[in-house]
Amino acid sequence: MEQSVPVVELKGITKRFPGIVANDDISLELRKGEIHALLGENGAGKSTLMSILFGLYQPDEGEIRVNGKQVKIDGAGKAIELGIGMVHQHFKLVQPFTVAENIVLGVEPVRGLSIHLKQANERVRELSARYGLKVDPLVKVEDITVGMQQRVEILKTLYRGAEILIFDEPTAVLTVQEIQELMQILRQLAGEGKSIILITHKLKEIMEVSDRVTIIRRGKVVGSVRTAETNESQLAEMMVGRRVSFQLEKEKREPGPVVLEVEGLTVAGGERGTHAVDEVSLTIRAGEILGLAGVDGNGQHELVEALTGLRPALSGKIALNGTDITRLPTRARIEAGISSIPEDRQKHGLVLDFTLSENMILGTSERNRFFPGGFLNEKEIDTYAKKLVEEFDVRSAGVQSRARSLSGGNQQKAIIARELERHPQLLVAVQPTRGLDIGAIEFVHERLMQARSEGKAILLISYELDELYKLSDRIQVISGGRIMGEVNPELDEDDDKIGLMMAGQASKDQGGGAA
Amino acid sequence: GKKANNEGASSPSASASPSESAAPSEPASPSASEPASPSAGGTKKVGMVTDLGGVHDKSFNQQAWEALQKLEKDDGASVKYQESKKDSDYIPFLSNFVKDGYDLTWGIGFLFQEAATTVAKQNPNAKFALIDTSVDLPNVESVLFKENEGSFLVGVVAGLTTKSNKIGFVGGMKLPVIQKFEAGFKAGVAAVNPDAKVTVNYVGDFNKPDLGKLAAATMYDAGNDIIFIAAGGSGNGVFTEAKQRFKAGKKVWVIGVDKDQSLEFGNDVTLTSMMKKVDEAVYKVSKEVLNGQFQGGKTVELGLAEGGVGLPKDNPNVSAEILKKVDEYSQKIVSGDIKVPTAP
Amino acid sequence: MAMLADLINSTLVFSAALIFAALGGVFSERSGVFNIGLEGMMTGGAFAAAIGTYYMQDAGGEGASPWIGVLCGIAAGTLFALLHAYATVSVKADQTIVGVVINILALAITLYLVKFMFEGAGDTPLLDATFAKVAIPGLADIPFIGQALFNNYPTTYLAYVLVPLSAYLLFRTPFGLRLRAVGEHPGAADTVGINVTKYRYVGVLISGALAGLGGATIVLTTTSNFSHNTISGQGFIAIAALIFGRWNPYGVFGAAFFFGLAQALRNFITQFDFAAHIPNEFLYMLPYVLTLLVLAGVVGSVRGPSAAGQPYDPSKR
Amino acid sequence: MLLGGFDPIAAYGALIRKVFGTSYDIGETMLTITPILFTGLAVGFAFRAGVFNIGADGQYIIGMTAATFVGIKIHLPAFLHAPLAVLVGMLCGGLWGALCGYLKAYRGVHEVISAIMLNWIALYLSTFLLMKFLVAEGQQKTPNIDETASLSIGWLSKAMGGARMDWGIWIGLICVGLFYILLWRTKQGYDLRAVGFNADAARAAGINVKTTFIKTMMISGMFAGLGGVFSVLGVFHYQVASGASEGYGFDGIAVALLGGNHPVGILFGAILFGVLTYGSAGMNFDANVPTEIVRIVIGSIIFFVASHGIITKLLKPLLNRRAANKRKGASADGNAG
Ligand SMILES: Nc1ncnc2c1ncn2[C@@H]1O[C@H](COP(=O)(O)OP(=O)(O)OP(=O)(O)O)[C@@H](O)[C@H]1O
Ligand SMILES: Nc1ncnc2c1ncn2[C@@H]1O[C@H](COP(=O)(O)OP(=O)(O)OP(=O)(O)O)[C@@H](O)[C@H]1O
Ligand SMILES: [Mg+2]
Ligand SMILES: [Mg+2]
Repeated sequence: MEQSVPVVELKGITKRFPGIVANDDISLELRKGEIHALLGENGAGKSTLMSILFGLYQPDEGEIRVNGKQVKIDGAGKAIELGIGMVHQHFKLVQPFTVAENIVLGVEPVRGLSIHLKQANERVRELSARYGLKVDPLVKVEDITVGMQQRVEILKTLYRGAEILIFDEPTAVLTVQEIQELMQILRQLAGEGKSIILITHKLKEIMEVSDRVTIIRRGKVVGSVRTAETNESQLAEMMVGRRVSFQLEKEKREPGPVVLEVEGLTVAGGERGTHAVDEVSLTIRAGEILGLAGVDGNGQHELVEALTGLRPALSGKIALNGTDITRLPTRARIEAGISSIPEDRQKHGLVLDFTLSENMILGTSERNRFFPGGFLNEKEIDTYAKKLVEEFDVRSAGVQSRARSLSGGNQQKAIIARELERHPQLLVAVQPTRGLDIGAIEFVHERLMQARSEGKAILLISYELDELYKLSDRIQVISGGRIMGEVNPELDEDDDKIGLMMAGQASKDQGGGAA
Repeated sequence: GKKANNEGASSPSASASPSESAAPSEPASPSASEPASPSAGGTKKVGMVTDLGGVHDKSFNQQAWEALQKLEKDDGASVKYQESKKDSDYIPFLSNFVKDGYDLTWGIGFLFQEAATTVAKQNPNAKFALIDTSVDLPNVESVLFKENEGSFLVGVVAGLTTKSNKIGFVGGMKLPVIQKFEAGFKAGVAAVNPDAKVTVNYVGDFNKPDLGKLAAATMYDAGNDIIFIAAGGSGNGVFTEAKQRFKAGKKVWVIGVDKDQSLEFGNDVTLTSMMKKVDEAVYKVSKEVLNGQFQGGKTVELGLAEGGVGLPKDNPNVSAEILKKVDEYSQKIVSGDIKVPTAP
Repeated sequence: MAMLADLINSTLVFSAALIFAALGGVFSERSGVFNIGLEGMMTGGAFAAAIGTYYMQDAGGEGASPWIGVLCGIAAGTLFALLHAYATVSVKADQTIVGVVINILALAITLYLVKFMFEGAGDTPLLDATFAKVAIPGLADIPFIGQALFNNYPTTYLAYVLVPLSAYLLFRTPFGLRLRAVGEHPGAADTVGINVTKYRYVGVLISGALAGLGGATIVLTTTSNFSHNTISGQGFIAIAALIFGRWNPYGVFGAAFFFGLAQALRNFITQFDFAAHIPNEFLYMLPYVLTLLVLAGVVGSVRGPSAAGQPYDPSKR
Repeated sequence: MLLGGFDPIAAYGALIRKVFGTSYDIGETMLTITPILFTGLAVGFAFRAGVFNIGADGQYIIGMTAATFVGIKIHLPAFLHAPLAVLVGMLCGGLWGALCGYLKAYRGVHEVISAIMLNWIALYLSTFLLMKFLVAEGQQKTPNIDETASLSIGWLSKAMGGARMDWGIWIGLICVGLFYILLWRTKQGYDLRAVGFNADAARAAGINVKTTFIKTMMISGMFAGLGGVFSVLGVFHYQVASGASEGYGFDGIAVALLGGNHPVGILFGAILFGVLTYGSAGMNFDANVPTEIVRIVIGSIIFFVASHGIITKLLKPLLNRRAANKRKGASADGNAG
């Protein structure tokens, strides 16, 4: 990569939020045609910095230059005008709108006074063909997978003719295939002369695709290096400030008796009359982690909801320790020993406006302990919460602070603490490390392995094969609501077989597109 | 929201007002700024408390207030009113006047019975008068009306005027007082035109002109050519519908209530009105108090004989013939030859 | 058959005001702002329509005066909406509270003004120059349909126009797309450069204008004057119609029509002798019970615009 | 006030005199506060579970009607009669609320619509029942309830210069405490708040969201019903068959929101509302200020309380600095994720 003019220069950017300096005198240069990675722990200030560049926040200090000219970006509109596009960490899509409507929103082609929908669809098709971003312009966003939504977000920026693209953790929710596709696309875009800032926690991706890396810790830049001149462990160390072990000790152990037995489970909810979960059978034994691989949107949600009692089974049977629980409500299943770490921690895992204490007893099976005689025992609850917080290193201003005020990683730790402390027979963990930084991931993985050692049965659902391989005793693949087969992570380390199983079905499914 | 209307509806047009509403902003009221003074030697003071309809209800509250204003002008009394906004206001408001040393306090409407009893017992030296309800205490005089008798007469007019032999009655709420109107009216129609059919529709609210209009539209569409209303504010809707039909070239009639409503709605559609002369009663009783002739403990009932109810003086839309019939029946009622029912 | 045509005809008179107000609600809530204040905005509109028409007819403008009244009504509704928008959008006050406040203020202010302007009277004088029914040449002669649909007040025809127009605006134009985006996901709209504040203001102002038009309609077709009880609950029924109609102009039309029909039906029934045997209160309940039954039985759960009710704060995640 | 051309000092003087002038007025002011305190609690309680109870009006009416029936039709010694009437009235109000909750939970009917419809239905149902079973021929109101069902406090009335005093306001105060305890000190309250904040998470935690809605609306309706109960048993001793409600349910919304849906806040909201309302009669009587002015004042106060943002906006720089200082050292690291 030859030295060229910086398209974006951030100089001395400082942004304070009440009680915290999110960005502290940050400077950064983005060159034309470059992929510039931004690395940092949860809460380091990456999103904040990008929000400033995209005009969503105003910096307290510092200046921004685009193409050599100093600019004031006082809104997203201005950023778009300057050719900046951003794919946000949390997608900014209007769920009930179609893909095309989302893409053209704000710059709609018109005929007379009306939106020229046909033209919009056409343009979306063109763009999508050109960059290999497969989407159907006519379906509603609420009906498509996360991977597809991501493509819509990218198309949105391209449609607006962005030359500078910001990707805030684009791969956190993607499958292996999707990530590969995305890397491909990033390279293509850079090749076309577009400049890209990429935020990701995955060092492998950085090494693979970026030209340069800037590392941020606690709001400050700790270094900026050429990717070619560094390696994963150096990056990790710069980011966390200490050595990180990537190795996880998975002790060999004989699985115990069967804990969960699912037989021919069928659950409603698929598109066009199909079943979201179709005749699924699986067993998990004590002390065993069963990994479930698959592209998002292939029945994982529905399967989990059926297991936890949030969605009724059409047919089939679920047994826990030999007892049929198919018709039991959620409450009873919790009592019977099912814990779960939900995929969306803010929506299903926590009551953000409750205190940390209150969240720690959410769904507890020991109601009589915390509510003797139906009345709340605040002391007992606080003591309990404090113990958990300490044990699981949940960082907050105290157990009386609102869950909302915690960082994502700490929110996740709180949920894990709560669910594990319940001493479940079965733990259903969905994407337990989604969006977490390496340090936090390490922690979660250790805890899961520890639960396994304690003889708990764990169903681990993840879109990240690395994680599955690392943790699972067995991996099964789900596609189109059916179990396609099983791989042994010890013997069978090749992605191809599993990829085929995930994709073999996916090619039939118009929505998946992971072929 | 829905309007407060826990009211007596002791008169057909007892339009109730919402708790948010209607209060006197009567900067013109001369008594207003005067300090409270015991009336021992000087000006006599007469007060009144309205029911929820408020002083501008185009009905008995307004009539009573007009009477007091006349009293002020003609007889130099000092007068003042207070508008109730909820049922629980009656007692404190009556008490306000007592405490302020008023010589007479009026309670206007059916629902003052309890309140007046309580306050009159608490203040045996104060004087009270009531419209539409009666309390048997030595310091209270009560005035009642025989609405059924007046309604009978307009029934006669309707029975003789109708061409389609279909007549409507629109009531506010199906309450005994309003049913007195209905009963008298039906009896009057039946007396002169047994073939005519009276359709009854209680709209369920004294405050909903839109319902009144809808009711009227339905009746007129079905061929009724005269509607007698006893529905308070909802009656406005009936008049509106009639006027619009008149403008569109269709002849329909409304019979008004309480006051001569042709004065307000014009002669195009107002056939006649069933008047209830609250104003005269209030003036007369108040005057007696000024003259020191208060008849506490008495209940007067005003019917045709006493001139308390009846048709307006001028009825340009009613033929002389019919008016003659009306007179005949009036005499029969006064003489007792005809007993007008009070319930349908 | 003629009876049925009459029934539909009356229904449309009754429903027109509801349609306007509920349509207003559609715009406001689609932009993400609850509007419990429809009742108050209707009150403001009714008051201004009465006053405007009154002074216009005084000034000799008989023919034009109801239209002036309509304009005044729209203006007054918009004015209250401006207050609503300022508080909810700019200051981010709680939308429900502000709506309740608008209801309290509108009634108190209008009554106060009426008393002030008419020497203490509780209501405005009766208007001579109100709308009259107009038969649409040609269409009105079609048997049944003519009487049912095309022999009505100008405001009813306006409703015929505004419903598809609103639907067009909302679902076919860039304006509508953006407005709905703001109501569903203001963050998404903001990041594509749409001014959330502006669109919410517009949504709320349109709702005020339409609610004001609704209030004006009641005065100019039904009551002929303004008093404290001119608007008594219609704003709330409009909210019900808005939800019942699923925030969709055609749905709103259907819901308002259904409600009007239930009201008309209950009057219609009184024409028959058997009605005398039904306790009156049951007839009064009919429209409400019918609505409830239909909702409970047929319609099922509804989902409004996702972001409705929440002030948009870009710095809040 | 000035704008209206009235002397504000005289007007407020009259207001204060009216409310605090005599023990009679203090008593009557308490009477004005009572019903809106109850409906305010009702609305606020439901809000906590994420339900907008616009139907307190109907629940009030049903509670009142039920209490009237027990008060008139059943004859019992006082120590049983009054409590029974209170209980039945409260339960019926609660059931009316629960019906709304049921329709929301199991039939998916938006609570705002069903509550508006149920308000009207309650009104007419009540009128029907009263007219059919209680009101005598030629009357519009019921006979008085039995003396044994009365909840007026005679000696207190005497002490308060004849003002109508009853148990309502005292039970209302107890309800303020109950509201707090129920919501923040019990298991049910915990569930209810969880549902109110995040129904999805509550469901995932095994809380039965549907029954929580119903229970919430039941309790909310009970509060509103109590308001109606005391208006009959404590104040009037009879009930009027009427065509419209008193509108206390709608004032309750304002009171609840004014009080931030917190019981103590609601109490203060109700007091403010009650004082202004009762006092407005004094302003009206003594200083000739139209009562509309008071409604405008009430509306404006709520407006400014709700829009504290206006003030915040003006003071923003100052506040920011203070907040920053306060939070310094706190290790809250935001809500990443
Ligand atoms: N541990 C719990 N976590 C969350 N919700 C619960 C829990 N236990 C019960 N619930 C819910 O609380 C509500 C009240 O249930 P109920 O009063 O029947 O509980 P309970 O039987 O008294 O509880 P316990 O068995 O702990 O005494 C129901 O919605 C129920 O689903
Ligand atoms: N609007 C806000 N108000 C208050 N604090 C904020 C706000 N936005 C961000 N912060 C805080 O600023 C810090 C930086 O947050 P930011 O989202 O930029 O981190 P990040 O590096 O993107 O983390 P992650 O990897 O978890 O996405 C965090 O402590 C966060 O809590
Ligand atoms: Mg981030
Ligand atoms: Mg973050």
